Amino acid sequence: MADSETPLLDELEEGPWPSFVKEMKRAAEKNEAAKDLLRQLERSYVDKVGHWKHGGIVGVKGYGGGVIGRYSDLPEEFPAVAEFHTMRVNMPSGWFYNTKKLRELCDVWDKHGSGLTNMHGATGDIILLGTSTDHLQPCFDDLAEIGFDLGGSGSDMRTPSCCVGPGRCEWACIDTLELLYDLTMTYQDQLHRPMFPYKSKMKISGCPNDCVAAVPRSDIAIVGTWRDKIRIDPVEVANYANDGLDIVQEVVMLCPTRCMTWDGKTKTLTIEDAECNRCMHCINLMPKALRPGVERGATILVGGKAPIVHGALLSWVIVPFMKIEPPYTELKELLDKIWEWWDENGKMRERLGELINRLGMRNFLKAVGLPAVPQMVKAPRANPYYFWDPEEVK
Amino acid sequence: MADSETPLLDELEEGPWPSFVKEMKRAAEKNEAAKDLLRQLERSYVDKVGHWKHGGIVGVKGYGGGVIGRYSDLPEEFPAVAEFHTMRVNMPSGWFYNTKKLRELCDVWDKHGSGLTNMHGATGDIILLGTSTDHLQPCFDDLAEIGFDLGGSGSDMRTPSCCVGPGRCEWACIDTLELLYDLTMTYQDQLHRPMFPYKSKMKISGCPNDCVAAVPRSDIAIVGTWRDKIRIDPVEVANYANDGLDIVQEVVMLCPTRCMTWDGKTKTLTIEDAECNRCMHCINLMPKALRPGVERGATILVGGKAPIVHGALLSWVIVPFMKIEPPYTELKELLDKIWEWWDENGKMRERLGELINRLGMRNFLKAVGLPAVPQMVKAPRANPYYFWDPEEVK
Amino acid sequence: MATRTDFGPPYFRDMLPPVIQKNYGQWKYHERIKPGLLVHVAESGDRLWTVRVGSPRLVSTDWIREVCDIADQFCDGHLRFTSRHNVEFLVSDEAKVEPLIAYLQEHGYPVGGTGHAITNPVHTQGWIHCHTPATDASGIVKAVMDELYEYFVDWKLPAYCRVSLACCLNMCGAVHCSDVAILGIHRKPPVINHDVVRAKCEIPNVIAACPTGAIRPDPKTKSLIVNEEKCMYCGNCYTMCPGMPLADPVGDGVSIWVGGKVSSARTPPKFSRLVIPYLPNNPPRWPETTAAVKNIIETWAKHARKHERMGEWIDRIGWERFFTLAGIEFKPQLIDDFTLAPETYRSTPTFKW
Amino acid sequence: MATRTDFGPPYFRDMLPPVIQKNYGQWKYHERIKPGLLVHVAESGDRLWTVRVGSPRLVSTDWIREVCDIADQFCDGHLRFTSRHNVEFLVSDEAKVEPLIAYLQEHGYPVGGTGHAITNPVHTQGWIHCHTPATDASGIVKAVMDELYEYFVDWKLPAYCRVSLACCLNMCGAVHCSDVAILGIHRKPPVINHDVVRAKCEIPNVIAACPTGAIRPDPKTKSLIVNEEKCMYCGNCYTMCPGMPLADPVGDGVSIWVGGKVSSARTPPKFSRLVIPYLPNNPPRWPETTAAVKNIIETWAKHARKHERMGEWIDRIGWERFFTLAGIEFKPQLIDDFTLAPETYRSTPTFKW
Ligand code: SRM
Ligand code: SRM
Ligand code: SRM
Ligand code: SRM
Ligand code: SF4
Ligand code: SF4
Ligand code: SF4
Ligand code: SF4
Ligand code: SF4
Ligand code: SF4
Ligand code: SF4
Ligand code: SF4
Repeated sequence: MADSETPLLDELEEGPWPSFVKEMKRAAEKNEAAKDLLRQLERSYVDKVGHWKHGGIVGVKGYGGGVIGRYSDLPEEFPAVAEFHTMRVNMPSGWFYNTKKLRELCDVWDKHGSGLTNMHGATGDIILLGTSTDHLQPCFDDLAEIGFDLGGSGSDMRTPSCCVGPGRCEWACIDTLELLYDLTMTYQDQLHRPMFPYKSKMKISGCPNDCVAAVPRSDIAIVGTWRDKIRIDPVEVANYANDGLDIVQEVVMLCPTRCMTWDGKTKTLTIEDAECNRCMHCINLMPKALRPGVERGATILVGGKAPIVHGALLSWVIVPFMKIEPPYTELKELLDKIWEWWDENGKMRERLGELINRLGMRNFLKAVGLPAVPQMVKAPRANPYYFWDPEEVK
Repeated sequence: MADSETPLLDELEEGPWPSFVKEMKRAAEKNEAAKDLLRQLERSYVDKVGHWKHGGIVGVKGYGGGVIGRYSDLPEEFPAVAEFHTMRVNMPSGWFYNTKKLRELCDVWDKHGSGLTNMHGATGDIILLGTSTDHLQPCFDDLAEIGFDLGGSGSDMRTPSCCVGPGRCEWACIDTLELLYDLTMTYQDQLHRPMFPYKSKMKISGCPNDCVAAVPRSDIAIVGTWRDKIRIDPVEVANYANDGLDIVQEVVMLCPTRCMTWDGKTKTLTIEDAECNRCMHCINLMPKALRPGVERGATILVGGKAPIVHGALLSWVIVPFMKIEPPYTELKELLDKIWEWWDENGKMRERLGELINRLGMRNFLKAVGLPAVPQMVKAPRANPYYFWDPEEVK
Repeated sequence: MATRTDFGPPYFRDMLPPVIQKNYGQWKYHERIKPGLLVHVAESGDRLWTVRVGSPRLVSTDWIREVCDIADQFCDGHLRFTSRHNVEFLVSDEAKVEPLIAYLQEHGYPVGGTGHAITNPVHTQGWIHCHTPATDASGIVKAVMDELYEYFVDWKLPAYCRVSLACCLNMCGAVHCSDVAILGIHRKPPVINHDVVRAKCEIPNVIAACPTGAIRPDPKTKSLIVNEEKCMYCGNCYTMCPGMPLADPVGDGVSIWVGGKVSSARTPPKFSRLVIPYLPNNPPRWPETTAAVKNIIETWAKHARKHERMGEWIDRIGWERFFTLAGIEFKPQLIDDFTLAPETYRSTPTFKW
Repeated sequence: MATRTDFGPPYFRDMLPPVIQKNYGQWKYHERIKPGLLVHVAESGDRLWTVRVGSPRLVSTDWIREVCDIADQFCDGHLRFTSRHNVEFLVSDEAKVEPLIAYLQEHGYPVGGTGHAITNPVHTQGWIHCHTPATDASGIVKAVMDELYEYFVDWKLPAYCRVSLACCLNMCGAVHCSDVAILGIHRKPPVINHDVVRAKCEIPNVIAACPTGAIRPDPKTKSLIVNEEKCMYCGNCYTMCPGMPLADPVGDGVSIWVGGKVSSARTPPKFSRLVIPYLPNNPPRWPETTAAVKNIIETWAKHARKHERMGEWIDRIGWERFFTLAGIEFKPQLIDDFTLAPETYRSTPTFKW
């Protein structure tokens, strides 16, 4: 170890959690860029600052996004990462793979890039981490060959993502995987060619557990839900109780609407369904006994984002319930109207949620043709500063 | 009735609730201004708009506030209310009166004004409703004679008020009445001579029940509380239970911190005092059995106000606990610092709470020398936009 | 005679009845004997009975003298007013309590307002004395209290219920934290009188007064222009400048707000929230307003649990359920779009249908 | 060859194992057999076992191939990744489940991350690939997960616990709704390179980018001036303009945020909130940061009730109690002073000592 070029990073090979340093070293065995990346990172560990230059615009033919340009600020010392661009590759719905496809991907990346990847990026893409400018187009062409297209970057629709949904989850109230694929294909142009005021993210979760973090992490969140009653299998409820689940403490008392009652003697659970807000908690605890209803669809929420510029936002309900069935016409018409309004009114680097805040939810709803309903708010306004259409004042 | 000049108002003489119209008519029997007020009000009931002109500055010698100038916009029709100014008279602490004082007051007002009053105004003053400009000074002089001074108006300290406190309430953790009197006397200058950026209100409640609405309605709210344990009389607790109080449903389950347990068999109530937030609920329900602790003082909150200009605010905790004992030095030093900072930094018509919002709570606390403590916030910040003193960054 | 100034209010101790003088700060507990009647018991064993009566607040000196007569007869000349403008007769002789109550009831004084009741609505001047009202104050309060009378004199409610009224957005009635608030509103932008503006107003101050930045200088007229799209009729410009009146018989009216509270009992203070953005000014009895207030209170009374204030009840059932139970239509104006608006939007698919 | 574009991602159905193809959308229930092992049962009675393993996320193609080998051996070539970057082996043959787990454990793959565990921290690029980081990403995550390993592979926690990391305020790790968030921060204003600003930056856009309005044009230098009093080091100007770097070995470091959540189970999503405003960058193992995270999680684990997420626990006990229990000093930076600040202030005398 004493002679190691990367003594600090070497320490991170220890410990039970799998080590990214080991991965870098593995790649470095075959690839100069990976080796210089490791060395530059060690330098950052010493200097306590990053060593990448600001930005840099690179890309592939016909696309405006999908590649993040990156240049070392120490190119003399680490020449193999002088250019070290990332390609964002659109993953399949639900991150399902067969090993054949994955191996093909590895082959392409070993041919053109550093051999390092993120499986996956925080938005959901396959991140191919580090290649040079002249490899971008050939790499893209080879990816196309094996059926992998690029994802989004810049001021475009970003690669949307979804939870595993009907692929493996009994609670999926909508077909997250198919919807994701359909929307991705419908909006290829928006995905590949930055044309919006800023990025626009979409995420699809099959139920309010929101396993893909749609509400906090996307401008447009589609979250499955149902309108009718929770389906109860009374025998299985009793089984859970017999198996030691404390139905009162763990279920009834944690139900946010307190709409459940438990009869300990008869081991009967009753749900006052009209008061249930479908939070999933009871279902989560007793998947064998309770199930979402059968009249299914989705709640649409918009505006979620990270802090830049005016503070982080969680998405807000704008459609309490929408049926989600192919060809998804109602949904797509709404998406089109939303983007159109944003595109027309948004300032540069103004996300949808910030624009709604600037121009007012009321104006947004009017523009996209949605009625005001109480489900949109936690509470009505507390300030008396509201507007009237002169037409109304007669 | 058919011949009445005020057919609309006459309808408000009916019904079980005492009628202000009757009162106006009573005054009108003796007083022309009261009569014209009634007639002008009837006109407003027909026109559905008020008939007073905008503002008008009038006053008494040596004072900048205490009188609200008012002029009819129909002086030809209602000449007796052409001038109809209001005098705000500072009430005694807790609105306690003996009949002698009240009769003296009535005599003065019959001599100089309309004979109509508000007992009391929303800030707490005795409102003498309607006199002419030339009566203002004589009226004030006669009031002085019987020991009534004016209250506040304009950009001054407004007439502070307090709950009945130790006068009649077993829960008063501070001497609201005496403190109010002392502060009123100490700050006579601030009360009578507008010198601030805008109005400044102070209200004092003896406990968190806040019977004088200090938290929402004053820039500076002083609310009694305690630091030690709720005093329990176990026998009386059991008595309440025996008398039919459902201790579990009505007390334990409504305790916001759920820090109480009830042993139904032994009829014993236990409070985990460290977790109690002193909300008063259990004490309110069992005054004979539970009492505030003995280590008493007040929480100081600032910033409360109505919506103008930037929206209504509730006051915010800035001192979780302060001993409140004569001569109230610590409190007065704080008040002085607060007003000084506001006076120096506030824009015209900027209330204290709005200034704190504009310049930041952090700056306010620093300026008045208060340490940051978690009791000040419901929750820490969710946004990462915070500042460092260059001194700290080394 | 040189004018005496800054001598302050009468000293309250001079006003206290002997039983309070003696037991000042030494009260031990109280009981609510029946609506309108409290007894406070001192450590010494002394007792003080309080009889509370509703007042119209706008009263004549004759009324004050009448009340003084009663206090002389039953209370050795001692009484007080409350923070909500009721009168409290302070009785130290048990024998006088029931006669006092009988006398009051006979003479039309509403005895009540204590405990789980509706007490006197805090309210404001309205057309009686103010220059900025969008509605009257005393008139609506009278009409509403005639309807709610039974809830003042009796204990029929699950918890405290504070009704308040303010006749314009200045909210002198401090309605912003009331169980039910009645608030006068304008719905038309100011009609500018340029001559008055030029003569009487400080242009920069008027511009600064507008919360939405709707006002800008008009160099041509040397006066002001209001961007009507941005004006939400708060009247703040008129407060600063007589040249910008907003009052209008068609535009003006009343809005209804619910769920606020002041005390920290159980839950912290809460703001009232808009549920009906507009009802017409319909004097003398404002039937739409009284009906709306009554409906809201009775809906709450029917559904809330014991000790559950209006806002606590709504927090438990959810606002969406409030609207269905109260049968109130949800209007676009209810959705906030002022500075803290995002805090009111719902960021979860969990709500009730 | 004409470049093919806009053909989209591989169709997911081609990737699904036969048991999913057959039972797509027909799952009935699942069971958590043990940490890292789920079984999903279809209406048809078919079963699908999932074995979840932690991944360092930053992986080589060799690692992917290795994982593929395992999937070939035990899962007929089928696997998936999760929304938090774990690998899931999809097993349709019960007989292969235990051998798979044994194989994985033997080869150093952490089996776990399901149920009441800490799962893989969502994180970002850091010094590996980004131009705006205030700290590294993969390094801290590795150091933290080494410490928290037992909570990944076992069920020792009261509820779900999501740890996330972002290396700058852009928050690519979307840490803003995490039970525990580690966020890189700068603490020094940008150091302006006027030549670069002049050459490469669109001045109005840079000015508009500053959330606090701290930047103004400098006509003298034809560049920009930053009002350092107003700068809170967000780095947004640097994103827009390479002439304004903020990175600094002394200024940069890490902040800790707690109590956020994403799911709507029981309670709606919540933002994470600042509890430690600064810890130094101390590579390679960031001992202050790992200790702080561990302390917070273990304090929660010790005091929370079953199913109570970090934020739900804190909401129950109150933030003031969180600070005493966790032994964390409350710093002035924790008090909000950005646009929604008043919503975070306490407007009641009810709190705990
Ligand atoms: C690669 C990735 C982090 C990762 O390691 O996974 C990433 C990396 C960058 N993000 Fe991000 N973001 C990534 C997911 C996110 C997410 C998470 C998500 O999508 O769920 C967020 C928060 C959600 C959101 O968008 O609000 C996110 C919020 C940002 C922001 C702030 C946006 C905002 O409105 O607040 C910026 C700044 C910007 O756009 O100028 C940003 C900017 C960037 C840039 C392009 C840096 C820049 O300033 O130009 C980073 C490039 C790093 C590099 O060199 O590789 N990134 N970024 C993620 C994309 C991978 C993928 O495609 O799968
Ligand atoms: C008389 C009274 C209403 C009543 O009928 O009781 C009253 C009447 C007026 N208030 Fe008030 N306010 C009265 C208590 C209040 C309260 C309640 C309180 O003090 O607890 C408030 C809300 C609390 C607060 O101050 O935030 C209140 C908030 C306002 C405001 C808005 C202030 C704000 O910052 O939001 C204004 C507008 C202004 O100051 O320009 C205002 C302005 C006015 C003016 C002076 C009208 C004006 O625009 O200049 C009114 C004069 C009416 C008149 O002609 O008699 N009045 N005003 C109350 C004073 C009586 C007294 O001294 O006892
Ligand atoms: C007389 C008065 C104080 C004064 O200095 O004038 C007063 C007197 C008492 N209040 Fe109060 N409160 C008085 C205004 C208030 C206010 C202020 C307001 O309404 O504007 C509040 C805050 C109301 C709110 O939250 O919106 C108030 C919230 C309380 C509470 C908490 C109620 C709750 O559960 O939220 C209690 C405790 C209780 O009664 O259970 C209380 C309790 C009491 C007690 C029992 C205190 C005592 O031991 O003497 C007194 C008799 C209460 C009753 O009416 O049954 N008092 N009380 C005020 C009478 C007003 C009136 O005429 O109706
Ligand atoms: C595989 C995955 C979806 C995917 O498409 O990739 C997934 C899968 C499942 N989730 Fe999830 N969740 C997944 C990310 C999430 C996320 C997103 C995140 O963490 O970024 C959340 C929101 C977390 C939050 O609130 O901060 C999430 C909140 C839940 C919840 C609600 C937990 C709660 O009480 O707050 C449940 C219900 C439960 O398990 O009780 C749930 C339940 C489930 C179930 C039981 C659903 C099912 O019937 O199959 C799955 C196994 C859970 C387990 O880990 O024990 N899943 N789940 C994700 C695995 C991530 C990982 O590798 O750890
Ligand atoms: S979001 Fe709901 S449907 Fe989707 S994987 Fe999670 S629990 Fe299943
Ligand atoms: S889904 Fe949630 S709200 Fe509905 S019954 Fe279950 S726990 Fe209660
Ligand atoms: S605020 Fe407290 S001390 Fe004052 S009267 Fe009300 S209950 Fe009594
Ligand atoms: S005062 Fe409030 S918090 Fe304390 S024990 Fe009583 S009900 Fe609980
Ligand atoms: S609320 Fe408005 S109209 Fe009513 S008295 Fe106050 S300032 Fe005047
Ligand atoms: S009424 Fe209010 S919003 Fe309209 S112009 Fe005047 S100050 Fe501005
Ligand atoms: S969080 Fe900041 S530093 Fe980290 S990858 Fe995202 S943009 Fe880059
Ligand atoms: S770092 Fe942020 S706050 Fe500071 S000048 Fe740049 S954009 Fe403004």
